[in-house]
Amino acid sequence: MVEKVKKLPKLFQYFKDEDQFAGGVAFCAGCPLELTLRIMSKVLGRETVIVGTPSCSAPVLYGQNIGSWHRLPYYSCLMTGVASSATGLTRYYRKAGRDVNVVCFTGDGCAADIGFQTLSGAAERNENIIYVCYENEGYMNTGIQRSSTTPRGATTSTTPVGPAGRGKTTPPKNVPLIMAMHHIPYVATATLSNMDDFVRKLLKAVEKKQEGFVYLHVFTPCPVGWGIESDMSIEVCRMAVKTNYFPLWEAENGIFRLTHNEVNPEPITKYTKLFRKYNHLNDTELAVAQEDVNSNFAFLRHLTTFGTKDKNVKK
Amino acid sequence: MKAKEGELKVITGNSAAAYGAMLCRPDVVASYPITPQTEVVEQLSRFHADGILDAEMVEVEGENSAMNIVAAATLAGGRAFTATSSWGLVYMYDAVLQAAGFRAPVVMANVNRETPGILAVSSGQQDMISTRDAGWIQLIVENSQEILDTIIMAFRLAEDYDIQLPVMVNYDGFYLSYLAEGVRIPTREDVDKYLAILKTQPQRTILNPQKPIGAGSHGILTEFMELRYKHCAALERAKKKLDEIDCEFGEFFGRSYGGQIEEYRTEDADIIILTSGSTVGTTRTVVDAKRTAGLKVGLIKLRMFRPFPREKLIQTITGKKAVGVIDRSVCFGWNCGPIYMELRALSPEIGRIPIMSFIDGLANIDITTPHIERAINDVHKASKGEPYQEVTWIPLEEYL
Amino acid sequence: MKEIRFHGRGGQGAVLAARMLAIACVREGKCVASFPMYGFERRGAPVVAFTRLDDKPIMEKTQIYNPDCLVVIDPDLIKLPTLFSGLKPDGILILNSPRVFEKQPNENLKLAGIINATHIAVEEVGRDVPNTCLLGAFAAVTGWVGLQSVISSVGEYFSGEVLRKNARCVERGYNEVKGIKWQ
Amino acid sequence: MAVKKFSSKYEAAWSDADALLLCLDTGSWRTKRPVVNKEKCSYCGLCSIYCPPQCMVTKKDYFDPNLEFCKGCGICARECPRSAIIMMPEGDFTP
Repeated sequence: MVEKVKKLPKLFQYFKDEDQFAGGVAFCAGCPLELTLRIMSKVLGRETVIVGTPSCSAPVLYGQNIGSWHRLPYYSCLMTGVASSATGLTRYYRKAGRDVNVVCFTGDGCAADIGFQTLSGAAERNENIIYVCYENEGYMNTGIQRSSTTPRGATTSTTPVGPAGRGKTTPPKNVPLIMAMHHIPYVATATLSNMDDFVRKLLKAVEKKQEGFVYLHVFTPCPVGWGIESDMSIEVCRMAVKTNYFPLWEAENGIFRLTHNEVNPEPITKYTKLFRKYNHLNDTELAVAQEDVNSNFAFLRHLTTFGTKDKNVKK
Repeated sequence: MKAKEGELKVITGNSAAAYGAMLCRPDVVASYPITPQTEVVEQLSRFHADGILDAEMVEVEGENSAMNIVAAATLAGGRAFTATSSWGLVYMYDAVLQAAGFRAPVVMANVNRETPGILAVSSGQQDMISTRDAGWIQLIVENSQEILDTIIMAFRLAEDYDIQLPVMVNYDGFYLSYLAEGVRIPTREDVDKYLAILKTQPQRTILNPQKPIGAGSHGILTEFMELRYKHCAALERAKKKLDEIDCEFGEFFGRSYGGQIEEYRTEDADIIILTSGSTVGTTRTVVDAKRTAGLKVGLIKLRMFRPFPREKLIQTITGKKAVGVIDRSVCFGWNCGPIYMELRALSPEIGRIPIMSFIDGLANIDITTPHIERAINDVHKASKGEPYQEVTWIPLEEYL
Repeated sequence: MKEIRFHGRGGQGAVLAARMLAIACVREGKCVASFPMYGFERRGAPVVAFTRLDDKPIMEKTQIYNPDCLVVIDPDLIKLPTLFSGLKPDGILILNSPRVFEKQPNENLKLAGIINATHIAVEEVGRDVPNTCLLGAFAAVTGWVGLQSVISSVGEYFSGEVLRKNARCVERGYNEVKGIKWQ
Repeated sequence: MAVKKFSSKYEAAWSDADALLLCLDTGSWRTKRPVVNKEKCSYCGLCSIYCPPQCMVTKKDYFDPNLEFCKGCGICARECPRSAIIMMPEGDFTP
């Protein structure tokens, strides 16, 4: 007989609302995106409007004719208009004297690529918006094409591997760092294996959105697109953190801080072997991948050493 | 009850647009500068800085964002205004379509400027034509006073419970945008009174965080068609509604513009010139001169381009001997003017009379008195049974 | 209806002058319509502006091809080959120039008002902004608008010391313009 | 032609969860079923936290999947620190 835990983890206390989604919605089995959304709906509460786009989340977030898959107020945009539409909403609610969490929810394809201009514009204007990007390193809904956050070496349907192709040739854009350079009050990365960290950052986001633009970059691997077994997606998140491939950090008022410190990071191969998108990488290419991780992390670590407030951060 | 006369100010068309918008007390204004519209943005920012305009001003990073912002603000329950021109309209094209499909009651001033392919910082209605099938209500105006008045009426029309559609108020760039005229500025209180009727109407559906409701649901199958049907039906209703609104406006402010179309000396006319925008003003003087010379010519000013005022046009034109249409844009693939093309679609009702297309005024070319005289003379000859040329590019013919 | 064509260069205030004149006329109960014609707004580039005045509403929206009067803000523009094109018989010219000329430059030109507006502007305002001075000269030579109306229209754009200086320019233009008549 | 009756009361594309909350029968997607060993379950809640459809239901002192919606992804079994959940083929259960 095992000893029973008396109390559920503290995490459960953060859930101030019920899951706002119907029990059965159209996400692939094992998709962390579904988990991201359901947790968000529990943590953010009802004074929330989600602004989203055509993407993997659309078949769930969008209604279908008069029916809806969830009980969250929702505004469906085109991919070019997420942060701008959210601006329209948040400005009007402000004018009407209402405190509403206007939450953009998009993939990296929208945030980093086609919707990047409006994201950057809204951040520069420091709109009171929480922008959550679920990072799955490609255009998953249209069938796994590369995006500007697809990592070097990864295979996608537009960067296939063959006699003349070795996957994507350029390193990814670091969107959360770019957003931090907009001098906004809060930027953070998160992933689902570290759920406490994610939920704490969501709550922080609600608080910091009063000061202006908040950007959360949530690592959300795609089981289908990356070739992950459906039960392994949380483990992939975990290993991304443990290898420092996806370090967890935040920048509050310009002060960079690691929210999770990996004392003995695992080699990148422990991460890359978990799924198929890197199967073709040879030792040289894996060494490059390891170097990419090392240099990115060193750069981030350097940022955390400043420790002084960015005086440019908007109020 | 009558409105006060209002202060007479000498202002440009752009400034008149800004005054019109300001007087309607928008909640959100988002607009990106572009020649020849820039003065609208500047003037609104000035109003805001002077404390006259209590709106959320969004200094956007592009037109696409401007349109998304104003559309979302109206769907959240607010009143919103934007202004653009030419490539700006093109850059917001996806959002323009979305605003219409969402039935967002946005009001936008579009300062007409040439668009496709050949870069031209000059007047032309081609930008407006590129969005004629976007599902918007499109109005075209003639002078600065009408710009101001029509923007007020546009809010009245867009937000009407029976309509709920975005309205684009078009005026010629350069010829009207920079035209300074004496304009009566209504008082804010009177504009409030004029728009107060909207508050008596049922609340339109809005995105309210307390309600589990989503804007922009996926429409599928017959439900999708149902929404399209409702959109088209609302556009049909907008025609009569504009006439009513124009009458209300006239009764209250003492100025009215005829609603969908304005007829000028058409009643006993044998031949008709149909045109729009700044050209109408000049055409009036030519019609007067021709009348003095004994020619029975009348003028129809097209104020509403979408929805197309087919019933009004059929009613006015039926029985006339010939019609000439002066367009400041072209209809690609038909080699004629767009308004002409649309009028031709009414041929079965109007009867077999000569209908002629005159293309003029592209890229700032001045539609001069001699150009209009030439068009009237050609239509007159055609009305007498002489052979005629269907499409005439007036400035090129003169040149060649 | 009177039709006036302004010729200047970007930055000299031709557009503003046309608009001030329009305001002055509205103050006297006249109807006006005024607009410039340019594409890109660039300092130094030639600018044309049009103003129409009438007792009844003005319908024409075209450029002015047969002006009753030309107002030339830049002295150099007198050399413009097309300057006098379309000038009506009994045409009037208001010219900013340090030199008075005797020879009739165009057969339709019957009256010229010449004033060294640049010099006056530099003296009064301290900068080369000859437009308000030329409006004073315009009022004196044409008689189509009163001096006080012009001064009051300048008040729409300036206040305080700058207004006072510009009002001086208008007055000096009105008083010091030299009229030349031809048969 | 005039349409007499509309299926939606809205003029535009509004979805309304009060009027119609849609739901998929995702339970039928499952090829494997999580089976919880109540004795081994320590009631730590990790299966519930990581379950993408959030369908691990709190019982008295253990968790149990709501099979109506469970897609059978197996994350609960993978993440359970006590290995108290095993995935069994649906075919093993008689209908």
